[in-house]
Amino acid sequence: MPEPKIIGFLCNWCSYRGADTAGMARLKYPPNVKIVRVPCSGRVSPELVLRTFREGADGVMVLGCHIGDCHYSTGNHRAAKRMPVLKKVLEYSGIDPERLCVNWVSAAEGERFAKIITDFTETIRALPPLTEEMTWTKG
Amino acid sequence: MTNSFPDLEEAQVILITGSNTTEQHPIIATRLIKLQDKGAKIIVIDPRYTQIAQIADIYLRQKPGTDLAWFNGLMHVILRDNLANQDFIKERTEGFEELKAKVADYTPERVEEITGIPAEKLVEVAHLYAKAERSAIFYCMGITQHTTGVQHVWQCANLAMLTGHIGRPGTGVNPLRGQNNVQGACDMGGLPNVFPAYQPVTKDDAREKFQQAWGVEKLPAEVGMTIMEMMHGLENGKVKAMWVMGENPSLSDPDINHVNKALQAAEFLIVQDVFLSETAQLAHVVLPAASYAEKDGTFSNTERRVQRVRKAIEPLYGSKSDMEIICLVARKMGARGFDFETPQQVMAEINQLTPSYGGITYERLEELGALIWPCPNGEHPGTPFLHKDKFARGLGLFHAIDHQPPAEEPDEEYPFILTTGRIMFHYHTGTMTRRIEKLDREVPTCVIEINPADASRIGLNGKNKVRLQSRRGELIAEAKTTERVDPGVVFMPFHFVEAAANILTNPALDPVAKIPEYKVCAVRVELAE
Amino acid sequence: MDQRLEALLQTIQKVLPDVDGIIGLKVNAAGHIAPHLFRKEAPAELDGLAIWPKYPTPDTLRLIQKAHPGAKLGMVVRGCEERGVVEMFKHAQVDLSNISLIGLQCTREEAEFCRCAKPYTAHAKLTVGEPIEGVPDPVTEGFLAKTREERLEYWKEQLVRCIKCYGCRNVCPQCFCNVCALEDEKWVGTGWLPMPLPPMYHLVRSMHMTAKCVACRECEEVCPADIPMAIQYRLIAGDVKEMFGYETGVSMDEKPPQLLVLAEGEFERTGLPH
Amino acid sequence: MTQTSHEEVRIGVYICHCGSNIAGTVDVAEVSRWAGLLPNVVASHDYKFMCSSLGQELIEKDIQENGVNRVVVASCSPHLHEPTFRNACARAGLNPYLFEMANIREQDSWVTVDKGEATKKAQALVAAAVGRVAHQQPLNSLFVPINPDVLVVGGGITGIQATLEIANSGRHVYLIEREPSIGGHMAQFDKTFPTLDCSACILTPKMFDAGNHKNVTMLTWSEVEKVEGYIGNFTVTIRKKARYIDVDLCTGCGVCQEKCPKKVIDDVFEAGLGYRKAVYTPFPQAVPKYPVIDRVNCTFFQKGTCKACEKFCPTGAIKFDQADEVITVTVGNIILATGFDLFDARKIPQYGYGRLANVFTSLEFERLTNAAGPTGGKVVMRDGVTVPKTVGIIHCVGSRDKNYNNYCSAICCMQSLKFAHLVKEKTGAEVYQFYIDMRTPAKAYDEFYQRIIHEDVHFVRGKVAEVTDAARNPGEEGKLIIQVEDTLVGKQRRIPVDMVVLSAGLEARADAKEVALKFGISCSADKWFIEKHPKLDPVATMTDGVFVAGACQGPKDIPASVAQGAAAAARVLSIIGQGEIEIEASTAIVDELACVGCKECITTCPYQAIEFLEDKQKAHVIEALCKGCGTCVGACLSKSISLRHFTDDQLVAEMIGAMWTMKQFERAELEAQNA
Amino acid sequence: MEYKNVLTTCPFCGTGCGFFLQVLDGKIVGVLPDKKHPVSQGSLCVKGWNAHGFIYHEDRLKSPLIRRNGKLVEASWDEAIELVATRLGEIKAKHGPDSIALLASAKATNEENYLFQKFGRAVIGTNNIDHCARL
Repeated sequence: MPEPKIIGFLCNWCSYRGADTAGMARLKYPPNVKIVRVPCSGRVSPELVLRTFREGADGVMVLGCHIGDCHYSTGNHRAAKRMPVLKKVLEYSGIDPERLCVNWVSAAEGERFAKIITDFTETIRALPPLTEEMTWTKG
Repeated sequence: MTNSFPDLEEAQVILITGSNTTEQHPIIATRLIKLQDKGAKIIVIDPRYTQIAQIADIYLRQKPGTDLAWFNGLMHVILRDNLANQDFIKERTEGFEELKAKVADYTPERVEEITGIPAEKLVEVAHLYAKAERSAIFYCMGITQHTTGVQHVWQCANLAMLTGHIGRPGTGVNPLRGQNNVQGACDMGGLPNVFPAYQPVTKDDAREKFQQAWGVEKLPAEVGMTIMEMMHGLENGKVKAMWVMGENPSLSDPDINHVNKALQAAEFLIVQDVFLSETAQLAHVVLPAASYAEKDGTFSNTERRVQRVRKAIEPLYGSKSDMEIICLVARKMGARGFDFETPQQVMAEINQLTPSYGGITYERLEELGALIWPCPNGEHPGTPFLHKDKFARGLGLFHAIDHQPPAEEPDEEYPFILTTGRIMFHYHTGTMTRRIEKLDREVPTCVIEINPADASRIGLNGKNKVRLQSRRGELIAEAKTTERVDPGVVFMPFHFVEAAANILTNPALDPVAKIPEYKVCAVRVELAE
Repeated sequence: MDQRLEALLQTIQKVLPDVDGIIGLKVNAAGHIAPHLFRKEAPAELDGLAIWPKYPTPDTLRLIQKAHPGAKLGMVVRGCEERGVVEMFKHAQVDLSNISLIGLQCTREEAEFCRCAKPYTAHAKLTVGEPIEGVPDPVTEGFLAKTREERLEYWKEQLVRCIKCYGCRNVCPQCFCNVCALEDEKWVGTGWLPMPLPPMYHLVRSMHMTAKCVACRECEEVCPADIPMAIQYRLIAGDVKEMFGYETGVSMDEKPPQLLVLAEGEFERTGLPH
Repeated sequence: MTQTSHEEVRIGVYICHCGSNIAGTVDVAEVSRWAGLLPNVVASHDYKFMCSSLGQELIEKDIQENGVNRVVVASCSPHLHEPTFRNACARAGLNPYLFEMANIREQDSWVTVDKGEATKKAQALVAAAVGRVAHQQPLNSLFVPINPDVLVVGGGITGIQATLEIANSGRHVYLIEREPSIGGHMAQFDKTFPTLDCSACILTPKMFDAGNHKNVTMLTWSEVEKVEGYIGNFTVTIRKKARYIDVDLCTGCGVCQEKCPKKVIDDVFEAGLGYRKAVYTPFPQAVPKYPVIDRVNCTFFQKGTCKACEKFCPTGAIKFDQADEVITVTVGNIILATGFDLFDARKIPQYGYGRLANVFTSLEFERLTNAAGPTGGKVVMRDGVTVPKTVGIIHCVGSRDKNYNNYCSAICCMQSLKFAHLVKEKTGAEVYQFYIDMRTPAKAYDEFYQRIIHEDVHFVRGKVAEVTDAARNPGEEGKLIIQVEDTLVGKQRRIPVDMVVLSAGLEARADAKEVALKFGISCSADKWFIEKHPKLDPVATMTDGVFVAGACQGPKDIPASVAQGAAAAARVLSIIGQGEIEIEASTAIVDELACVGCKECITTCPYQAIEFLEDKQKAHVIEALCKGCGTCVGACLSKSISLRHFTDDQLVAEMIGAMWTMKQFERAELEAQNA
Repeated sequence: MEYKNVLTTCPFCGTGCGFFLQVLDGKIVGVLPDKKHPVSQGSLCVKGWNAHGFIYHEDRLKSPLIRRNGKLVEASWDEAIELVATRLGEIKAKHGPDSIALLASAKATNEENYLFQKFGRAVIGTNNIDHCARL
């Protein structure tokens, strides 16, 4: 079984720094997630997430600041409103909504970050590769 | 088409060949696909694994240019397994024995060798098609654009007659006409050998009828030139002047390097079009024509359904409808019989002279929406399916045909078979559709299809540029790798002037219909950079 | 003449003197019906007044208003069309200050055709016909009973037929963007049929219909392949209502929820981790 | 997105070893070799320390000599060295926004066990950066002129300090305070720890200075209603509440207060322990000296008769018909010093505050010990006469308690020690300190602690479970019993006392969220204002031109608050000194051709940075207000709005770079398996 | 202020789908499918939906063009019609009717094709009439 391919969109202020914090603490976690830095989780449009799946990602993460801690005041509120709907769209399309991880990591939460990454990688590992699911049945 | 859409809803088996239906006739395709929900089976036989092939219940992939063989193979199996409709053969056809003898040699195994279609699949299709109560054949240019195009059409007819799948709702042999009014242009006598309604110019009574109606002393009795002959005529000086109404042979005809040379040789070339087409750029006079939205008239679709075109706006930018232009020139030349104000008046004349359109008047079209010809008089409801009780010639004639290879086959120098066609997002030479922003955005330029195995053999990596060469010319285009085509085959759309497929195509013609072999020619494919 | 048509005609004639024109349906040619602007100065046109099949008239309003911003217009609306107009108003696409809505209540037969939960108007002051209760949507309910794997299979069966006509987008009264994300190669691959999986076109469109779809089912009606995509829009509308308490077309001044900050309790209802 | 220039993209890639930090785990040479094969990459190097001057010179040389026009450095986190390398690019004449960083240390070499995997991840991250940088566009920063006037919100010690710093430098300050007088909490205190200075003695002169400074416009009894604009250019709408006093006529003589017949319990300044009149100044040293009429309690306003004050006012300054006045001021910078609220001890019922008479809050105790307070500085029980014989002081009330506030309120330990000292000094009573941990980390603080230990104070380490008057034995009769687990001896103890002082924690102001919203800044979950960086930029906020200082940003004692007030002033003065200021270059931009005017971006923008152009019916970004969060981009369905430096093209290219690499490795692995 | 829908037939393939052209103040602003159409049944393909997209294209020919000194230059309709009539007359007279060939159009209406072949046969006197049915 091939290794899951995962892209994480991390906000610059909290979760990306949380990832740095995990690094500074030398916490080990699986290498599957490749991080793309965005200014705010509110910047992550549903299209961007979907395009990442189209590109062959088995899982996509959107990590932002904890609700109430957004450096852009309420940018992450928008993520917290859009992403659950996107999960529903995936669900209704027959794509496992677990493939989209939406969570919150503060700059201080290196351990939380490493745990979220590890858990999500395991979750995705348990699913078949998305590209395998995304082939036409006919023909 | 022998049949029309509403009656075709009753088909139980639909055999589609040589038609990328979802892209070329999308709305016909989706109507057929929807029949699957009601239990109908779709069979697609095509060298390309197109969308309709993917949707089909059975898909067979033949090597390009081997269609005669699999038709014979199907008929072989039908006869071998006693699935032929003997009553129909007896009552309605002739020439059966010759056919029977001919197809006897075409065992599924032999057909597999020629076509690459697995023998057992061929048998399955033969049974499915023959056993169903109502089976319909659909074909398009993939069948006709061959040097053996007419024979392919005969084969379709053979198959339908052999099983009696003709002359009833949900059956028939249904060619899908490519252009919006190609049916009408033929019906109206836009052909060198016939007057409107296929009345031969060689027949005295036909000529007399038209001479009288048009008030001329003598109409020419010899069959005129086909397009390809006109091009030759221009080159050898027999043709001096040419008037092109809304066509673009500079892009649409095979071997266009040659076509352009011919057009340039014209002493006087008139082109009327909506845009300055590639052909218009060579003209001596260019006449701006109104678009379909700026005029009234009728189109006849592939079902023979005559429908209205309605003027939504006045002609733009000082253009004139083709009708007005023709009348102006004719009157200027002192001709009588061109004093029409409206297309409705023209239709009244057509009603008089064209038996199959006899009852198709604007009044009736306004009331009924559409009429399917033959519709000989004002009371006739139209004819949704043909050949109900007898064929036009009386008995249906079987044609016994052997497999023949295409005019040009791949060799060491030109190892690939090039097959050309259309894509969903453009129409014909792209004169209109490439100027429609939304369509252009979808497919802005020519992309050829090549099998991944071939792609890696020639060192193509992803979406690189390739050079295609044939004995007639060469071009550079983008390539996309896809299993849609077999190894050894490349597909290319012909809409794009910057990579005009017809630079490469072979002008070899079907001897009867004079249709060029667009679907098969030999090319070389290599990396462009 | 059909009773309802007669009643509608009378109502229109009542409104017509006070407006510049009325948007409704008309028999245009050979029995074929389409939207039309009935003008005060051409009352005879009303002989061709029609009520079925329905068309996306909110878009007609938008087109006319763009050219004639101040025009006083009447408009015949069914429940879905009224919701459509309301949502377009919220997105600053139409101005309702000069518009008189004439509500046309749907019949049971029409509601069943549309599997409509709200076949009646709520804002129109003048109405024609008796409002009826919504009808169930067996298609959507049947879909909900499927497992995830079955859903995936189901959509593959459906979507392989999609010929990318953009009809669902074109006909949708809530799709008024100048530039559409569905036409952008960046999001939806272009030029290839059937469209590759994952079905970006339909995924993106489903997302864009969030808190916008007014359940008029025009998209399904124009679909050449009979793809029942409204299933998704309807389910999502249910989720949006549950999570954020938003229903399309209900109130004129409520903003779409995904644009706003989380209100009390909403975060808990999203099911996201804390 | 169209490329502005058609010049060929030439990318230089630089892989940092970071000593062995990276090179010890990642095969840097392989990454460098491999990166050299990526599209548009013309130079690829690995080097020991890219951030060293030699490393930076490598980049500069490639830009200047090898035509490199895009730069990727794979090293540590961009939060560390992005500015370093951007500067290097700029020095070599390359727009700094044509630089991109791949984080292969914090997010790769330090967190990945397997070296092969770490190398592959580095390759994916480098390919992502290479893909992205090809789409990056040069950006130029926008400059806006700075209005040198400053608004300071909050007239506590922090705000006063900030005001004076700025005013003394010659700039004009609007100091706004919602109470009738400036002074804040500090004015309520008696002594300050650890020096035990008299609070009033050190505060009053500063209040006076601020109130009488020629560069200060003081607006007390006033509140900010609306803030518009952006750094350098704020327009602030302020409501001056009606005082019902004509300040031009009032001399502050105090006759009105004397004559006013209406006594009101003063639960603001006196913490409910004392009285004031309906017309009042909160305390005698109030600045300004003018009183206000408390409309709710004024007999005239309530019953229509009285007017005693008016009758006796020697200058006729009483104006019952005065109305609120709304003014606008324009300023370039804003300092928020809105302070804190005290934790409401009633929320912990088991401590008995509000139920048991002799449980006091810390603020009440401050007033008790204050010589100017209701008891004249006598420490007495609620009856006003009895001097307690034993006093229990409970720490961490509402702090370090997951039921209330998780954080440490920073001041309670020292405050409690101060209380212990004052009790001892004034009553000689037995004093018990109930603490969880003793935290005395600032200058001279621990010394103070040591001093109090030696003052015979009892220290009980443990969280108090309950304060009760239910006696279990005669010794407890009439006492308040403090039930606590003494964790040092590991025993439950019941300690009877006469008086309990609850050292209540500090909380953000109850209206902190609304205030934050008004000023476009953010609050943390516990409602403290969020600074730009907790260590390196503690007084700035994410909203340029808006600063925070003092206890509104988090619990603080007086020295820290004063320091922050001064720091904020220094930041503001530095901005004013620049004359104009560079604002965020990564801002949103509307494609007007595509925009359909649906206003979704306007609704969703957290900064009101998008306006609607009525004439064009299009959205438009006010660049100076835009913070570059990109929330609008996430909302715009037609993608008519994009965020510079985080465009869809850039993010997609970055994602594709990473995905492409992962897929390459996957394919190679599959082929290897099949072979 | 005028808004109407004009029913017409799609010009982009042989299927013959029906649609309405939406006309607002004399300008075509869009396409609407015809829900009662017997062929297309309320559907269209992408070409049909965009069939109005080229009508106002700036590339539209704005006047007749005549080649002078090797270049196509604008001319009046009178000039152009005169030239066509004269030259066709001359060539017919000099080289006979069969030296003239006509390409009718699978994109033009029945009426126009009828007139065109009538012109060829009755006015020019040739059967050299074809169109790209085969292409």
